[in-house]
Amino acid sequence: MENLAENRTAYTDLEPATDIPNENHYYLNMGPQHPSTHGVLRVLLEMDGEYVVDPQPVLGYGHRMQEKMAEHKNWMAFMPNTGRMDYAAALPYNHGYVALFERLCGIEVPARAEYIRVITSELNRIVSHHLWIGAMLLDMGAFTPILYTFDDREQVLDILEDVTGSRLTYCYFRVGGVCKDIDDKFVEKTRAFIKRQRERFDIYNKLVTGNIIFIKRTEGVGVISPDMARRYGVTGPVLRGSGIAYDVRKNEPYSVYPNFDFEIPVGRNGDSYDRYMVRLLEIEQSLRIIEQALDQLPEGSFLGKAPKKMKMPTGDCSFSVEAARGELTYYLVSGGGDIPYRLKIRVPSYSNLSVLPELCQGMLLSDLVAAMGSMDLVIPEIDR
Amino acid sequence: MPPELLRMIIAAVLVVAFVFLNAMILGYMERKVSAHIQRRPGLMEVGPHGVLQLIVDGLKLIGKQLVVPEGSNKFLFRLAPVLSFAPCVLPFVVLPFARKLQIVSMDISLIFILAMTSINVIAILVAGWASNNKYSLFGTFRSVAQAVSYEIPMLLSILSIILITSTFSLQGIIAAQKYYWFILIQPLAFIIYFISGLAETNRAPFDMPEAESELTAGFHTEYSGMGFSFFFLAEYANMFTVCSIATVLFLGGWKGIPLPLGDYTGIFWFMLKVYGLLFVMIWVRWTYPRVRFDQLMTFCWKYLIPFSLANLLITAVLVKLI
Amino acid sequence: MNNRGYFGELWFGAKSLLIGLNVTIKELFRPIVTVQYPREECEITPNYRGHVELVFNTETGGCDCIVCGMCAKACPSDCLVVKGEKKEGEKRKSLTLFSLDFTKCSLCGSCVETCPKGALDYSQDYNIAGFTREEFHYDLIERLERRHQQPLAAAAGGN
Amino acid sequence: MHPATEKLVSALQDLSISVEACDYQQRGYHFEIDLEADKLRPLAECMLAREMFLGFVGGLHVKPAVEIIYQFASFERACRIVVRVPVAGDNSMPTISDIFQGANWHERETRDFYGVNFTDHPNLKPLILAEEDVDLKPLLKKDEDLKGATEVRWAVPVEEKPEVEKAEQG
Repeated sequence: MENLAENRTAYTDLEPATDIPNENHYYLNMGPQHPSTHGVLRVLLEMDGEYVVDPQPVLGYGHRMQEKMAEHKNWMAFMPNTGRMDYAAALPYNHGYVALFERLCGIEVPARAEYIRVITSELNRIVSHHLWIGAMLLDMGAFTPILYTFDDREQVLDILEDVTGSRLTYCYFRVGGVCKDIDDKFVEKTRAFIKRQRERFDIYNKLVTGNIIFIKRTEGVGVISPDMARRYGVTGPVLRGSGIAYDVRKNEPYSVYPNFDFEIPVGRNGDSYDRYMVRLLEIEQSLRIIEQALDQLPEGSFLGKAPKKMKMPTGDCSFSVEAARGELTYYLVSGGGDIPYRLKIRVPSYSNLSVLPELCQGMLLSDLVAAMGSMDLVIPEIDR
Repeated sequence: MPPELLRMIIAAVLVVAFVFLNAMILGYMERKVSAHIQRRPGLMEVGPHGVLQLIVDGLKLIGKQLVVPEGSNKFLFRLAPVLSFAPCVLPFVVLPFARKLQIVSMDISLIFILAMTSINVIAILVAGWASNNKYSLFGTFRSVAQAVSYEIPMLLSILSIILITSTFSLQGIIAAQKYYWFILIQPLAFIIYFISGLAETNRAPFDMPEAESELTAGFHTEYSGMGFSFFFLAEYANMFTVCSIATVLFLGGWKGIPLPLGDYTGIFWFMLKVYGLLFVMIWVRWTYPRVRFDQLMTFCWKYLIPFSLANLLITAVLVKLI
Repeated sequence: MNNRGYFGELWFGAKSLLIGLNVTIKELFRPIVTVQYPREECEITPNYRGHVELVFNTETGGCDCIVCGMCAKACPSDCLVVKGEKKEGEKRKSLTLFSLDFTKCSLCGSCVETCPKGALDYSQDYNIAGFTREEFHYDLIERLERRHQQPLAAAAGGN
Repeated sequence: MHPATEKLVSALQDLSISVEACDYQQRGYHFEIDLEADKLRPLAECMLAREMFLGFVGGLHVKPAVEIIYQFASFERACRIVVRVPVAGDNSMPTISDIFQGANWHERETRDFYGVNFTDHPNLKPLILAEEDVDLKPLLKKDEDLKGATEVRWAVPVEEKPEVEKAEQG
C-alpha cells in the first residue's frame, strides 16, 4: 500500500470517473451529504480496498461569492456577511472586519470596547472549540461527548445572546466599538461559566483525552510536519499541533491582547491527537484571557465616534486576526468612497483543507475521517 | 391435532412474539438509557414516558416502502433481511428460561445456538453485496472479517466452561452451578466472552459494519421500511441471545432466590440477569468512540485469543488435577 | 507514548475504559439539562434581536417615524420599504407604509441603530415559522396597530 | 528590524527585487513589493528558503492589467509582505504551486474569479465555481467601475518624489 502512495507525485488531480488509473482502484464519493463532512463538502476518494489512494476535495457547494458582495455594498452593509462565513466563530470575523476599517481610516476605539471585543471573541472561540470536540468525537463514533460539550456551549451562547442579541451569526462589533455595552450580569455569568468550565475539563479528560480507543484512533494519524504546514500555509490549532507556536494574537498583537498573560499551547507530533490537545488547552488559555480582561475591564464608552458617512482613503490595508480555526486576513483595496474596491478574505480552513490530498494518501478510510475531523473544517468558510 | 404439534405452534408464535417484544423493550431501553446518559429525557411523547413510541415506530417502518436500488440484485436484496431474521429466532427455541420453561431440550443446545448465530454473517454479506453500494460493501467486508475472527475467542472462552461441566446442554450447565456461579472461577472467560459478544453483535465500540460516520449506515445503507426493521430486530434478538448464553454459562441461568412455582418463575431471574447484561452493552455503546478496523483485528488476535487460550489451558490442567 | 509494552498497554487501556464507564454511569443518574420545548419554554433574554418592530409611543398614541428613510438606506439587503405622504396642514410627512421583508433580513440591526428618532426596536418574536414566503412580508404599521388594538393616531409622528 | 527579516530583505535585494518598507500601523503589512512576472518564481523560492509561508493569492482587477496579489508572512516573527504582480499581456502568470503547495487552490480560485491562466499549474480546473461556469470570471469589473493601478494605492507623500518605475506603470 505504501508503494502506491509513494509512486504518486505530491499532488495529483481529479480524473474523470471513467478513467481509473489502476484497475483495482475505484472511486468513492464522500459527500456532499455524508455524516462526517460537516456540511456540503464532497471528497472524491480514489480507493484501493479500504485505503485512500487519492482524496480530492470538491468545493463550492456552499459558495456565495462573498468577495463580490463586498464590492457592491458600502462597508457597513457587508458587516452581517462576515458573521456568516464561519458560523461557528463569528465574532473574530466581525473583529477583523471592523479593525480593518479602523486601521485604514485611523479610527480610535475606546479601551472598554476593545476589552469587550476580546472577551466576547474569546468566548466565541471557546464555543467553537466545544462544537468541534463534540463533532470530532461524533466522527469517531462516540455520541455522548457532543451532548456534554453542547451543554457547556449553551451556557456561553446564553451569555453571548444576552449581549449580542443572537446565538450564532453575530453582528455585534461596529467600527469604533461594539453596538451594546456589557453589564454586571454579563460579568457575573461569565465568571460563573469560567468556574464551571474548569470543572468540566475533568469529564472531557476522563471520557475522551485518556480513553485508550480515542488515543489509538488519533495518535500518529494525519501527521502534518512543520515543513508541510509551511508549504500549505496551514495556521491555527492545526499548525500549533505540529509544534509551531504561531498565533496572530502573539505574533502581530492586535486589540488589547498584549495586556494579557497567556500561553500558546503547542503539540509535538502534529497528529490528530495533538490537534485535539491543543484545542483543549486553548479553551483554558481563553478562559485565562477572559478572566484577566474582566479584572482589568475599564470604564468608559463602548462605542467611539465613527463618522456616519465614512470615506476611505485610497490605498490597501491588511488586517489579520486569530480566528478559531487559524489566521484570518482581510485584505482591502480601496479606491476611495465608501465601497471597497476589492476585499480579499483569507480564511484559515481553506489553506488547512488544502493539505488533505497530501496528508491522507495511503490512509485508511477511518483515519481519513479522524484526520478530517481534527482539522475543524467549517465548509461555508472555505466556500465563502 | 396432536398435542406435540400444537405445543410447537404455540411455542413458535410465542418466540416470534417475544423477538418483537424484545426489540421493543431494547429499543426503548437503548433510547432512554442513552438519553439519560446524555442528560436529556429521551422519549416523552407517545404514552407515559414514551413507552408506546416503539409501537408507533414499528408501524411507521411497516408502512414504509422497501426501495430496491437500481442495479442491485433484486432477489438477494429482498432475501437478505429474511436471512438475517429467520436464524436469530431459532436460538430462542432451546434457551432455558426456567427449569421447565424450555421449548426443546437438546443435549447440544449450546452448539445449536452458536451455529444459528453465525448465520447472521451470511445475511450481512448478502445484504451488502446485493445493495450495489460501495459503503454497503465496506460494511460487509468488515463485518465478515470481524465475525469470523471474534468467533474464535468466543468459542475458546465457552470451551473452558465446557471443560468444567462436560456437557453442551444448557440445563446441564446451569445445574453444574449449584453452589457458585462460574463467573467466580472463570472471570477472564466471562470478560473475553462479553467483549467477543459485543463484536459478534456489531455493537459499539465494534460497530464496524454500520459505522455511520464513516460508511453512512454500512451494510444496511440502502434498506428502508421492513427490510431495515428486520435487521433491527435481528440485531436485538442476537444481543439477547448472546447475553442469555452469558447468563447461562457464567451467571447461573435462571437460578436465584427461590420464588413460588420455582419451575416456571425462574424466568424472572433469568430475564433480570439478561437485561442487566444488555444494559451494560448499551452503557458501553454510549461511552466509547469506535475502534478502527485494524485495531479491532489486532485486539482480537493479539489479546483476546492468547488470553482465552491460556485460560483454556489453565482450566484444562486444573480440571484434570482436581 | 507507545512504549507501555504489551501488558502495560492492556492495563492502561482497561483502566481508561473503566474510567469512561464511571463517567457515563454517574451522568446517568444526574438530572436532565434539556428543556422540553413545546411544553416548557426558555426564557428569552430581553436583549434578543428579532425582526424589527415599530415602537409605540404612549404619549402620542402612534409611532415616532418621520419617514426619513435612513433605515431603508442603511439596510444591507433592502428589506425595508418606508413610504409617507405629506398631508395638508402638517409640517412633516406622515407614515403610510412600513413593510419588512423578513426573508431577506439578516438581523444586523443597522436600521435600529441609524434611526434618528428611536422609532424602531427589535421584537421578541422568535417562534417564527410559516408555509409561504408572503407570511414573512410584514406590514409593521399593521402589526403595531394589532399589538395596541387601536388604529394609529392620525397625527402619528406629526409633532 | 528582526535579523531574519533583514536577511530576507537583503536576499530579495540580491535578486534585484526592490522591497519597500511600509508603516505597519497604517497598512497592516511590513513590506510591499511590486514585481514583474518573471521574477515571481525566484521570489517564491527565496521566501520558502527564508521560512515564510504563503498567506493567500488573490486577484485585483485594475487598469491596465489584472494584478495578482501574494501575501507572505512568517510563523516566527511579525513580518508580512504584500507582493503585487501584474499579469502578462496574454493573461498568464507563472505558477508557484510547486513551491508553495498551498498556492494550488488559491491559484485555481483566482482563475475561477479572474480567468488568469497560471502556466504549468498541474490542474487548472474550476475549484470554487462549477465546471460549467468556467468562463464566468465574476470578479472582473465592468469598464465604468475599473480603476487604474495607481488609483488604488496609498498616495505617495509629497516630500518623496515619485519613483521612476511607478510613473511608468501608471
